[in-house]
Amino acid sequence: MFEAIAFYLFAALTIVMFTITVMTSQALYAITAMAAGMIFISAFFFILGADFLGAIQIIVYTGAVMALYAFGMMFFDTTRNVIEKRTNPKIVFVLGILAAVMVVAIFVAPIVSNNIHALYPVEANVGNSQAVGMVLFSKYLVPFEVAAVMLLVAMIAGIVLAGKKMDKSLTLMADDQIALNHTSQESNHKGGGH
Amino acid sequence: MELYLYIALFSPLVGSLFAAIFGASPKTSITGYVTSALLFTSFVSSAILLNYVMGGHTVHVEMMTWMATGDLYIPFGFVVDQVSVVMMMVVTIVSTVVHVYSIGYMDHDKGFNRFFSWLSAFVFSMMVLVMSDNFAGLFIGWEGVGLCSWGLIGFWYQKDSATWAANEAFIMNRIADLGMLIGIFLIYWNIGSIQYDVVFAEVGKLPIDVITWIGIFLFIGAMGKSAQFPLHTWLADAMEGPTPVSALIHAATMVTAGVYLVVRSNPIYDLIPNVGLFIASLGAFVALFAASMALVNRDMKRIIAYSTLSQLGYMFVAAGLGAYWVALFHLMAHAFFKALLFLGAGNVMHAMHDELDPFKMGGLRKVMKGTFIMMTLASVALAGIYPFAGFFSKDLILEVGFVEHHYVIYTVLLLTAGLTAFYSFRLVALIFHGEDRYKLFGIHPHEAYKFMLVAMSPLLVLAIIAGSFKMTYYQLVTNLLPSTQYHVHSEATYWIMTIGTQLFVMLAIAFAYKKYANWNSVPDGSSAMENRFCYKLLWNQYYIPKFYEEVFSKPYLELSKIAWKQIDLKIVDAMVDTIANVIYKTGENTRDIQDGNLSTMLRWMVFGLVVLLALAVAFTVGYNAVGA
Amino acid sequence: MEVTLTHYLVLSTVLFAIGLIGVMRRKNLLMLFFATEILLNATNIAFAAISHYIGDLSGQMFAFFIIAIAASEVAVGLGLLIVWYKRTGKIDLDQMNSMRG
Amino acid sequence: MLEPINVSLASLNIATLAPMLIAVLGALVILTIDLAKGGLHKSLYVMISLLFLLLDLGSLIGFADVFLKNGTVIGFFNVMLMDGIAILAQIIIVVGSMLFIPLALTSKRFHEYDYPEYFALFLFMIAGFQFMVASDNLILIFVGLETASLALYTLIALHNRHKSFEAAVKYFTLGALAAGLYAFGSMILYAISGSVEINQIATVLAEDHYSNIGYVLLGMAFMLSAFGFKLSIVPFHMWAPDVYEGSSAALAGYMSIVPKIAGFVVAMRLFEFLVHSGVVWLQVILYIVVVVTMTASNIWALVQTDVKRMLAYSSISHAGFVMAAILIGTTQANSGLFLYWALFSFTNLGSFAMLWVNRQKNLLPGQSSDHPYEKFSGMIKTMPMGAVMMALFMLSLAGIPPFALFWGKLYMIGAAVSSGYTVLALIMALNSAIAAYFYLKLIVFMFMKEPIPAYQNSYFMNASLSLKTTIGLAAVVTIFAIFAVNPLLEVITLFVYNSGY
Amino acid sequence: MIDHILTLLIFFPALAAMLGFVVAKDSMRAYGIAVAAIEFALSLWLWYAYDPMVSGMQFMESTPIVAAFGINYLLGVDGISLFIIILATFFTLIGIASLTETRRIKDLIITLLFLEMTMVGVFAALDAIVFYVFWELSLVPMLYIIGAWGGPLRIYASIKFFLYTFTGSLIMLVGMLFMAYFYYQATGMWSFSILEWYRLILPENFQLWLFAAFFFGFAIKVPMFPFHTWLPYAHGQAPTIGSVILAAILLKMGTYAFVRFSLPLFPDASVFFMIPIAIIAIIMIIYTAMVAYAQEDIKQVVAYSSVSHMGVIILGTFALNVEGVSGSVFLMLAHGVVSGALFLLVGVIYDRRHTKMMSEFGGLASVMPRYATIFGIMMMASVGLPLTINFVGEFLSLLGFYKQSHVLTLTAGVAIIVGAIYMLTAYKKAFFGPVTNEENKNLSDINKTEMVGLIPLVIVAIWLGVYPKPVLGPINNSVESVIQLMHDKAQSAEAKERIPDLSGKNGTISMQEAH
Repeated sequence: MFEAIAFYLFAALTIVMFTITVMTSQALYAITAMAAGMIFISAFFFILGADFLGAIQIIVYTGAVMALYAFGMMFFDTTRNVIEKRTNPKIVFVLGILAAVMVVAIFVAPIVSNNIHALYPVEANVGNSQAVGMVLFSKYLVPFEVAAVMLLVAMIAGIVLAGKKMDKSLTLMADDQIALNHTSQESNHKGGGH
Repeated sequence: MELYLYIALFSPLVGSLFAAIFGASPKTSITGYVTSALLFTSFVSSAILLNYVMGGHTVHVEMMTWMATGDLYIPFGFVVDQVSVVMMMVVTIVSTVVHVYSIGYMDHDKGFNRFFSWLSAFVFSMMVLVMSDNFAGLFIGWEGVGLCSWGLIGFWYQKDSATWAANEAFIMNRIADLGMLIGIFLIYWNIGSIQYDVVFAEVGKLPIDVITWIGIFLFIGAMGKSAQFPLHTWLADAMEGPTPVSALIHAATMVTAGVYLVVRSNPIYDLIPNVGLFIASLGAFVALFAASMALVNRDMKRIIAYSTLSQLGYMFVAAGLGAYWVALFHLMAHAFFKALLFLGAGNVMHAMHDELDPFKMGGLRKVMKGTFIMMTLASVALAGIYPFAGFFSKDLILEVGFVEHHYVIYTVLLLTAGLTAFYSFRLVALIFHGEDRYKLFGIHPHEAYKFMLVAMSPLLVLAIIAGSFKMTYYQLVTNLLPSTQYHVHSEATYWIMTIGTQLFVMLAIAFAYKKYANWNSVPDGSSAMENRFCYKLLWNQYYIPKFYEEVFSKPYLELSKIAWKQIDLKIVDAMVDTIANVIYKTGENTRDIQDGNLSTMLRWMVFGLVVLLALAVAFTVGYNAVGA
Repeated sequence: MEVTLTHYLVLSTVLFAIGLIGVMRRKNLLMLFFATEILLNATNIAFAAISHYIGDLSGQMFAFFIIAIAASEVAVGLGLLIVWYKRTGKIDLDQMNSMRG
Repeated sequence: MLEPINVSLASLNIATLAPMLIAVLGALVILTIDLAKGGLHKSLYVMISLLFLLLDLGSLIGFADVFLKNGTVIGFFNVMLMDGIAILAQIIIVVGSMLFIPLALTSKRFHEYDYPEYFALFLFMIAGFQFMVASDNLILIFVGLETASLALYTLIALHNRHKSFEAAVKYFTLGALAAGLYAFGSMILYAISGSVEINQIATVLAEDHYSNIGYVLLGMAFMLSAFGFKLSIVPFHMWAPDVYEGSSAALAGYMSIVPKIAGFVVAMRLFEFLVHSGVVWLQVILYIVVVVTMTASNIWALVQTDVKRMLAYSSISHAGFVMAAILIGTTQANSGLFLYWALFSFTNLGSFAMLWVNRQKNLLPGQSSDHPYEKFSGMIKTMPMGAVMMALFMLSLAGIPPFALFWGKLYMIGAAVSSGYTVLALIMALNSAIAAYFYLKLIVFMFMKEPIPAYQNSYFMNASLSLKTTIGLAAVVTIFAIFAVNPLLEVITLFVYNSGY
Repeated sequence: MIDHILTLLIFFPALAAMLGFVVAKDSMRAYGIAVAAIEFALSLWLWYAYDPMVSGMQFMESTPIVAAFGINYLLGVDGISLFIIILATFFTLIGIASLTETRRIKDLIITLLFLEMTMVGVFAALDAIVFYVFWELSLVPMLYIIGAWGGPLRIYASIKFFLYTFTGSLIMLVGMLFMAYFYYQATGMWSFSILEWYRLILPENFQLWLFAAFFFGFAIKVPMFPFHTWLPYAHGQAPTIGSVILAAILLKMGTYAFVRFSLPLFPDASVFFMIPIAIIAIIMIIYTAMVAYAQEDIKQVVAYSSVSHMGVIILGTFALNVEGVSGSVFLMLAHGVVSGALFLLVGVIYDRRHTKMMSEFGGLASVMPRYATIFGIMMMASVGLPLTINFVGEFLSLLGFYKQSHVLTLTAGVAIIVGAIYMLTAYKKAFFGPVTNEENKNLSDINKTEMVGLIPLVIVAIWLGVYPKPVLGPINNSVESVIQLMHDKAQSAEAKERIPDLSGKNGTISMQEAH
């Protein structure tokens, strides 16, 4: 019963929050609503016994990701009213709702299967984080490491893209310009050194 | 003897090639001499062969293979037998004469060498035609003479009418040639060979309808070459060519090839008397039809051409009625006097500076005595007055008609004989008698070169005496042809008929003289007679050329233009281009889907997803329905 | 009134659809990125739910990795946006129209 | 309590990680070198990348050997899957990368090559692709895919001009959506099978006799959308032309080859068992998708005015053509896919490299894209060798025998015919005819029109020895592909067959 | 060397073309002539070494290319292909020797040599894929020749030519793959060898489909109505040399392929489609002859006449008996010689006047008598006068088909009439009449270079018209074996009846040889 109430409550909240995120023209509302929605989602994780995931959700999403977005918002100066030109708004809703309806149409049928074998069963006596840890560092060690590489890639990408070096494009400069640029940089460098 | 055969056959070719070497250069008399000499050689060889054949032998050689594939085997085979040797003699005599004559006639022509090349080539083709021992060889000659005829009719190619006539002749002949080809195909697929000897031996075993078809198709070929109705119009137009050409090709030799074909194929036609009757009827019709047109024509050469046509009709009557040897005999006799007539006309033309209207001549006998005599005698022969050649051959045909109980044909032919006499002497009278109307046009006529007249003389002699060879000839050719004798049973009837005919003809001559011998003006189309319907009908050749023009030529051109501009370009080609354009236009019109806007792209992606989902749901329902 | 897996799946679907609408609707790139986050989060709920209902940890692992991926995407995406913004001063996607056809 | 897990090191088959680790190591080495001493010339990094790729290739060949002896190698708790198609795909990926990386050695300077990070990201990306193909675990596939994609977005943007940013942002955004779709699709599959491993999913589904067919189709719809994006299937293709146009020709060529083969392999793993199980829906969908993709993109390519954009659409079309292999699903078809792609990579390498050497730095007034057709006008008169080369590649793309791609087409159409897909075979054939038009259009410009003087300076502006060598290599392979087909085909068939496809 | 003469024949020109890049521009023509002459000599040697009494394939070569898929480099010639190969080398030689083009002659000659490779390759190939390779490859040089040296609409024309033929051949390719698949099903082995395919007896309904697939490829190439519209453009825009090669050789690929593929592979389908195809052929003959008659451009007349003549070839091919098929193969050669010559001749006047409109000419016979003569001879050959090369082919083709249908042959026979009409009319317009156009008054007659090209053609046209046996004999032998094969393979009663059985006739054939 408690579970049901919690589910419906959080479901309603999440839906409302995300709807606000999607529909509002105030960037600040949007980001706030999204952050709230993220937290509510973590509630689901806790309800479902995925404590570790819930924690991660709060830390990574509501923490790191939201912080990044907030930074982005300030950088792009979109804290105020965002003016967006709407083209064919109906299509958007029709497509979105159609997609939902059709997926739901399938989902209302219960899954009939006798052959689902839990590969890594959830054991009642083991804490969620512990179980996750076991799996993560055995079976999912490789994806985990690859995810590390991925984060490295993202980091490099972020640094490189946002770096100052991008401000001048060698691609668009003629050879002599590049040479000129290069020497002036060199001299600047030397000058700075002195 | 084979050697003589080859000499007879190939010396004209050698002459032609020799002349062709100088073809594009200005006149070199040597070409005339060489070709004439070579033709004379050919004539001599033919004579030797004739002598040999008279001894009851035939010469048959197979030079080499021409086509051999599958079961088909066609050699270059030549046969000199009783029929072909007669034709060879006719051809070589007339052509030798014409060659010599042409040296004078073409004296001042720029295309002198070219002329002799063509002329000798023609003789070669004609020799191939008559000497071949199979239908394919015959067809080679058949088309070869057609080609040479084209080249010679259109000899003065600067003249539009000449080239037009050349093309007309060629194309009309081609129509007929198709019939002949089909005939050959029929023979081959039914008999398995197209050698004369095999075909004639086997043809009797075929079902009668097949033979009938063979006969019809071969005759269609003959109709074209011999200018039988309805393919006759080209012959009159062919008079655009130099006159010696008309003499040789369009009177003596080529046009008789059709008759030769029917004569040669007598074993086939013997089996199908119905077709024979048709041939005879058509022949009779053409005889009258052509003669009627000759009555009013004002073109000297065309008159003679119509007379040729008319005489060809006679020959077909004979051939159609099974009197092959008679047909061949008339062919021979006709060749001599008609060639003579044409060459005479050539002299007149020369004298008159290519004026062809006899109404503009008159009184020429004073300046052109030789020609006058020759032409008159030739006309007499043509009219069939005893004892000239025409009498023997033509009267025989009348007799054939009578004996075979085809009285309608007989009557028609008789009538035609009268008409023939009339228009022949109308011509003679207008040209040689009466006032010197040519003076009105400031022309100073002169007689032709002596040697030309000399050259013509053999023909004159033959035109006079050819009839006396009748029995020798009969003996000779009936070795090969059915030897039916055509005698009217009752002596009295025979005499009445013969004398009656002679009288009738003479009456016609007299009438012609009376009417035209003292002609003194040039008609200008205003006289009452000229405005009569009959006259106009005849004058316009029964409106047949016009009919062809309106019904075939023009619509064909129009249709061709439609086929090109409307169908080919606007439908067939446009269809292809339309397919390409539709594809391209589709691209042009839909490329805006990619409008470069990210939102659009995202929407399309979601759209794709929705479509897939919709299909998924639909199929799920379907699966469940099937499962249930 | 038991909460079944279906409830979670439907919830997830609804959220996903909201995300899709956002993705299609937004012109401001930053806000558009928000919507992509919603997509991934919606999926995460379902993963966790399935994992719970069939008693298997793989779903949670998947959700875990999705979170990692989402985080990386944000980094790269913001990097790209920054460059773009530096050049054009805008992050409205209607301004991106130099290529088409 | 949780039992401690005992894992023998041997059963992990750590070696299965070797190829990817080499690539990652290479990337790290590059980063380290840059840390130690900055400002080194790009040629150094190119060579280092090449060296590591060579090592990578060596290890793959080693695996190929192992595969032929012992069959599929599984490592790391069934996460790593080194079967025949994984090895083949990786070889194509690595070889393709090796062919494209020397294109960095242009005579002109371009922004991205001033970054050592560019090469590091390049190697990371390769590792990502390798992970993607060498696993049937949806998680690892996803992670590998994202690693590669994120790196690729960056590489595009590093070209550093307006269009490349636009391209990168578009690609990224659409990629994010595709990622969401992938995740959702995986979720549905997981829901019905309780597993995230394709083998396992297939087994469970078969045991259930596809009783949850609705879920299966739903999952596949999402998966198809996600991979449709990766493989640029209409209507998920819309990023492709813009991204190709926006990125450098070298990278565009690369994108037309390597990411797609990775996508194809995953698509093969994911869809083929369903095709074999007689899921009509998928057969119908794939049929439609193949036909529409081939045809529509060809039609759009017809109307392009820029050669690179045309080649983008042409790549889409080729991808659609090859998708047919997944629909057909026979060993012959799947072998045909690899054969086609191997040959396609050389031809496309050549054509994009030709664009690359003719790249100007600054557009002329009135020129709206890098490589308009007019640019190549009359090239036979000014650059005969270049024109002949380009024509060669175009002919090969058009499928004119005996050039490389003809053999691929031949084998693919042959596979279609052998499986009873006659109409499909005809459509494939006719599409080649439509496609011939736009390839010919370039030939027409090069051979039959007069040169436009303004463009004269841009020919071979970028050429350097290594670029020319690359083009020459591509040309040689394109011409003499006829001799390579048989050995390739034998090896490919062996690998594909032994992998159970 | 004789064992590999076909390889040599195919690749020698290509190799020479590669080396040609090095040759200096002004020496290029000499080089081209030398290469083409050597190639021609090689092909004559091939003829010399060819055993005319053997009806099967000779000089076979076989090397696996894609063994896994049954593709072999399989070459061989029989009587059917031998002479077309010689024709191809002959025309390349003549084309280069009489070349009057001055623009970028080096490129042109190199292209021509490549083209020669593909032409020889098509006719020597016995493996369907090898055949297809050369078949398609031949489009490329032709595309270039038309597109680069052609008239104002050259690009449209060249692309149309390329795409049209390409589309058709792709459908054919699908057919080939099907065929190979059938072979695979029947034997468990992949093979594209035509000779192997000959051994397959296919069910009739498959035959029909496959026949249709091959038909598209061949019909567009021939080109058959209604797929012929690319041809007038191609000819109209192509430079002289392009038209010559296109008409003389490239079109023959289609008809040759009918004989090589369609007939022996699908005897029942051939019989089934015989009448429809004959009707198409008749439409080609008459309809295109009419279109030719309406033309104002003399080159278009010749172009459409080509289509018309190809109709006769098709008709002969589908006569399905030795006479007809031999005739059609012979007519391929004949048409090659004649239409090639006619295009050369049109080129002569085009070089002088830079127009092809007949209204611009008139009276050329008096200004250029030698030209008019040669043109006349070739025209008469085209019209199918006996003792010229065309007649033999046309006669045999029509004769052969007469066995199958009287009425259709009669209709098709109209060819000899309508052919005469358009040809003579065109000739009259261009050559006869007075010289009206001032520009025509001082035209020079044919020069030596042009003679070099034309005289051999005249000689061949007459020689083979008078004495076709050296060519017809080998053709006949090979055709007989094809027909026998068809008869043996035929399943339906109608096909058995339509296709003659020659097995009992070998004796008579040799008897005829003895004549």
